[in-house]
Amino acid sequence: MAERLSNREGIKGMANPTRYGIERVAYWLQRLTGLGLLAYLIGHIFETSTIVHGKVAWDKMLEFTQTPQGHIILTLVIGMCVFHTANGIRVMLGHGGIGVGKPGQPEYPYKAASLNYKQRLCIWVSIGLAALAMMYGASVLFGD
Amino acid sequence: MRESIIMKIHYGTALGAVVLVAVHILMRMTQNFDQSLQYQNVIANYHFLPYALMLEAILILLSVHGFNGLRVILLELKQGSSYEKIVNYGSIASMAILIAYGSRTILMAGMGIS
Amino acid sequence: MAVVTAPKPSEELISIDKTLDQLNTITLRIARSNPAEGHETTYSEFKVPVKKWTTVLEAILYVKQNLDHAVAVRYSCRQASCGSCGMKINGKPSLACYTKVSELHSNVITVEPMNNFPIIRDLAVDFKQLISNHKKMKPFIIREDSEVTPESKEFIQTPQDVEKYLQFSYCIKCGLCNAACPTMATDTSFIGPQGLAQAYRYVADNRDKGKEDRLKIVDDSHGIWRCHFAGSCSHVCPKGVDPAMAIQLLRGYLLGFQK
Amino acid sequence: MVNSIELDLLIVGSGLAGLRAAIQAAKVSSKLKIGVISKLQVMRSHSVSAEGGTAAVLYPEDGDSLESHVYDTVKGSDFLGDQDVIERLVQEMPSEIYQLEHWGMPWSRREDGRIGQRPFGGYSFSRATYAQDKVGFYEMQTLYDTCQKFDNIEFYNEWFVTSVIHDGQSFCGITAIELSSGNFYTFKAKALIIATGGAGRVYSFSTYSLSSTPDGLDMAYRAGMALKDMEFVQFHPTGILPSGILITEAARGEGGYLINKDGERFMKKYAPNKLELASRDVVSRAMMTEIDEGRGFKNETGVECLKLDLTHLGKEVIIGKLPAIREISLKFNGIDPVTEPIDVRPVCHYMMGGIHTNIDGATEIQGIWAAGEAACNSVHGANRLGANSTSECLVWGKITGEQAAKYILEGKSQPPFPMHLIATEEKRIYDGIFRGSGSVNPYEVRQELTDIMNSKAYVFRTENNLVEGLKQVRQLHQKTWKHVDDKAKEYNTNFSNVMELDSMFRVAEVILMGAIARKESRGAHARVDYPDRDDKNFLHHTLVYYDTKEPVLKTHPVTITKYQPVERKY
Ligand SMILES: Cc1cc2nc3c(=O)[nH]c(=O)nc-3n(C[C@H](O)[C@H](O)[C@H](O)COP(=O)(O)OP(=O)(O)OC[C@H]3O[C@@H](n4cnc5c(N)ncnc54)[C@H](O)[C@@H]3O)c2cc1C
Ligand code: HEM
Ligand code: SF4
Ligand code: F3S
Ligand code: FES
Repeated sequence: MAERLSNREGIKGMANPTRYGIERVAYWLQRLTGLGLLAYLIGHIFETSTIVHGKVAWDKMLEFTQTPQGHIILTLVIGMCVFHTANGIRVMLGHGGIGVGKPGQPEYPYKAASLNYKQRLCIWVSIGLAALAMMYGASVLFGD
Repeated sequence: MRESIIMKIHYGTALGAVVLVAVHILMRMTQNFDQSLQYQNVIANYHFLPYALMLEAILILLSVHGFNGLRVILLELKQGSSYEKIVNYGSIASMAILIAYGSRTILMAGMGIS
Repeated sequence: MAVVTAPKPSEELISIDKTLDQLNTITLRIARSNPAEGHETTYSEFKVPVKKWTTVLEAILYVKQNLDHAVAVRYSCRQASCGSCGMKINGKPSLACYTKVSELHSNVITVEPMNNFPIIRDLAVDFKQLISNHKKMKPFIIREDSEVTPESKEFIQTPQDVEKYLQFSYCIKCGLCNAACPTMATDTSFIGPQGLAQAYRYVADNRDKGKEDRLKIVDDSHGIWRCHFAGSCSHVCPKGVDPAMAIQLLRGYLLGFQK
Repeated sequence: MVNSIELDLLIVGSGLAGLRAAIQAAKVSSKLKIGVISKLQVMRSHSVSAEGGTAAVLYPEDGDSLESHVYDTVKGSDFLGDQDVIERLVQEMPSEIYQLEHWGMPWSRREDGRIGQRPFGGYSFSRATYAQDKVGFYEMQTLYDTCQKFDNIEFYNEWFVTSVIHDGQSFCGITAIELSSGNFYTFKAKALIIATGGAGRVYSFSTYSLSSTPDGLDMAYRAGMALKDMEFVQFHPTGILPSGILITEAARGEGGYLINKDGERFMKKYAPNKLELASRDVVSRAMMTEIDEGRGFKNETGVECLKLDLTHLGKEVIIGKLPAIREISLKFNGIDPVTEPIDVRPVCHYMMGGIHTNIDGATEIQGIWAAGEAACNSVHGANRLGANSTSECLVWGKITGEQAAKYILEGKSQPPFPMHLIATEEKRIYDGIFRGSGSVNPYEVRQELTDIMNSKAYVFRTENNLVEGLKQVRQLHQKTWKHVDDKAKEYNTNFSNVMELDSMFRVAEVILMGAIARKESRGAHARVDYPDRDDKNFLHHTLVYYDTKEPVLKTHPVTITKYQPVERKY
């Protein structure tokens, strides 16, 4: 049957984090922050490349980035980086089968052991750390 | 390449980056943030060989990790053998370009245009 | 001799369905489509009387039997054992026979075919992909002496050995996990949580010697690595199989965390 | 033009019997093209619902013996079981358990790592081999998964078989409708195994899957094969209300009590030795007697019932050994058996009767075998013991698979295909049913029919009731229900439902006629007007043949080898 008729949810389904609990939100944030960081990395490489054109060019670039908008972006990048790193470590350990619970006879009403409180806690901690880092970053950037 | 090797590289680059990025960012914190970005200071950093090497490492790790991440997302979005080939080679090419471009900066700045 | 003592046969069973007082009515919206005939999805609405134990499947069958014979829906065991009746109920992949109307706390119930499976008609979806991916996982005991001889006794397995895979072997192949998984939403070649969990079910069985085979199969560009531990599969699994756990444990072998 | 598919071996039905047969045939030769065809998706067959256990003698060293399993089964059958057949079952079973184990079956284990067994009704030893309380499910999974090993087994998921075609002597093929497309096909093959399972949905209160309708029995019956012993319908003591979902006998095997309104363990009056673990017919009759004499409870649905008390077993036993029972009762009744007794009532659960076969599962037509619940090789006689049915499915799945495969390899010449029968069948289906007309709702007719069966041919039967039931069924048949309102081709379950209803009428008639003719009480067939067993006149099987006018009843001798009938007491 043609894939057109396959009733797949498509990108919207993949990108909708509002169902299936916090783990799905974490998945979504990990993707989004990964992409955001990649975009920033590319930008950052271009940004820093100005240095080869000497001080004038560099200062011009600094001027350009050291605006409120630039600071907001940088704050976001800090948050993304912290979340992606912290959650990435959780995900990596999980992928290795660590902290995903132990198989055993499930008991009705079934609660999946892999969606355990440790995993949830780590997700919230990652979000929390990201928020803290952003606050700190913002205070450094916007403070004088 | 087997997918498991690629993904081990993905995780490996991420782990390596954790340490190095932390150092990179902490460097910004050793001084006042604004000062750390002053031209002289930045150039001085580039002249300091271990630091330049570290920047190069970060550059490679993150390009590999980031573009492989992008590759993964793209592979999942759409399938088909020619599409997948384009994605696979495209991401390798992008990594190479970004690394080359970034290395140029490090090299030139490090070589002492001052 | 077999002795019978009862005076009279009993007749009251017939009235089971008819003696209820706590009657309540809900609106059931059923997604209708017939792709082969080019009919796009529309929604039909029905008023259905329900009691406190009425399941969504019973509500749908009430419609089929009394209001519209043409509703296409798959069902069989009505006790969550066969895996036939997976569908989207108020947006969430669920078993119709295992979801009571009263649990949904809503007077309007919308049932739609599961996502990520081609629609055959109305609520019935095509399982070819799930079935063939399951087969690709070599879901059977791989070892030389798996056929018995007259002298054979069992392979010894302690209750603790059984616990290592038992949970994963309760998969009823309902496909809800595949309907919920975000990778499945876009990746048409992904094996899917159902198949991957079954690969682990056999790897974790200490009678099996096919671990290397299966690891090779899942280590593919649309294999196990396309799982990002989103957990949605385990979130919707009606049988406590926890495919997310199975997949991560299986990947543990590939990453060298498990031996 | 009719689409046609050619195979070597056809297996209709993908329950335990069908899948076991497929594997065996595939083992005999990898060259055979084997097709397993099922009106459900293969892995969804009714067998997944079997809960409690599979009987086999595994521990002679602990005191069990083949002899004892044979005798328990003979006694359970109220001496109507063919004893040579029973011996075959008992002998073959242990190796079937080990074979399943070798294929991956998650049998529950004893602490020493060997396979676990539990007590079951009617047995003098704990020999119900178990895997928690999901035995049938795990067995189905093991067989289905093992089938994936063989590339010469092809599954036809969701194909509704409508008729068996033969030339009067040998098998030629079948006709079937592919549900997803609605297309009509003929299959040509050299041998057929019918494994279409039980037909308990002719009763409205039933433990069976909603798909357990008699279409398989009916297609054999229409094709001229006899249905045997159909009057023997097993009523399981413990179905929950209102759905009829089963609470396995294992609940009593693990030590559960049945209690009446006075809080009394009433089974001590009826079966002082075995109590709740007497055979099912005995327990069900005891329960109905209690209810009829006013010692039942009233369930919230308004139906009379008794209570099954597991509370004294403790949480650990219930969760460890009966998790599905707990799940079912929590989910469907909101009752946790750990703290509260469950409302139960006897419920239609098994058909001892089926397509008449010999000890090898061969039917009267060359090239056709029948296995599992659809077949009647008379292993269960007048009453089946719990856990003996999954055993039967496995053993005769294996036997028929092997026999049919060998028969094909012998390469007997094929009779020419009787094409005219295809045209007749097409006419029957499409003109008679698909394009039929009428104003009566077939689903209401189905409800009425099954209600009649429930009230007239339930645990206790009388001449009056049965005759009245037969009359009502025939009247109902006359109504204009033979029409399909859903006109689409694709996945038309309205169509298959009406086809199923059509078959129900014929099989209900056979059950009632057999029950009327058997003027005695034996096993599951309890006649209030003939309360005793009558070995002089009725120690024989009932055969019923199809005839366009009125079914033809015949009798068939019982094979007795070692055990002469004696009084049956528990
Ligand atoms: C609730 C319950 C619990 C049970 N527990 C136990 C137990 O603990 N121990 C025990 O020994 N026994 C038990 N039994 C009995 C046992 O489960 C059955 O007798 C056995 O599973 C029957 O298996 P089968 O292979 O003969 O057929 P089934 O599993 O019934 O399969 C029938 C197959 O035929 C197919 N079919 C039917 N008609 C058609 C058609 N027209 N065209 C195509 N395909 C068709 C169906 O799709 C299905 O695949 C239990 C029964 C019930 C109802
Ligand atoms: C430094 C610490 C980092 C860690 C520990 C880390 C970890 C991870 C992990 C484990 C994944 C895999 C997620 C999955 O498969 O579900 C991932 C994905 C990804 N990462 Fe990183 N990462 C880090 C930094 C970065 C940076 C700086 C970038 C940007 C260049 C980046 C870009 C990506 C992208 C694009 C993905 C793909 C997202 C997805 O598949 O969901 N990562 N990261
Ligand atoms: S893992 Fe769970 S949700 Fe997925 S198919 Fe199996 S039972 Fe269904
Ligand atoms: S939802 Fe999908 S991403 Fe993995 S954990 Fe489950 S398979
Ligand atoms: S009908 Fe079998 S799982 Fe719902």
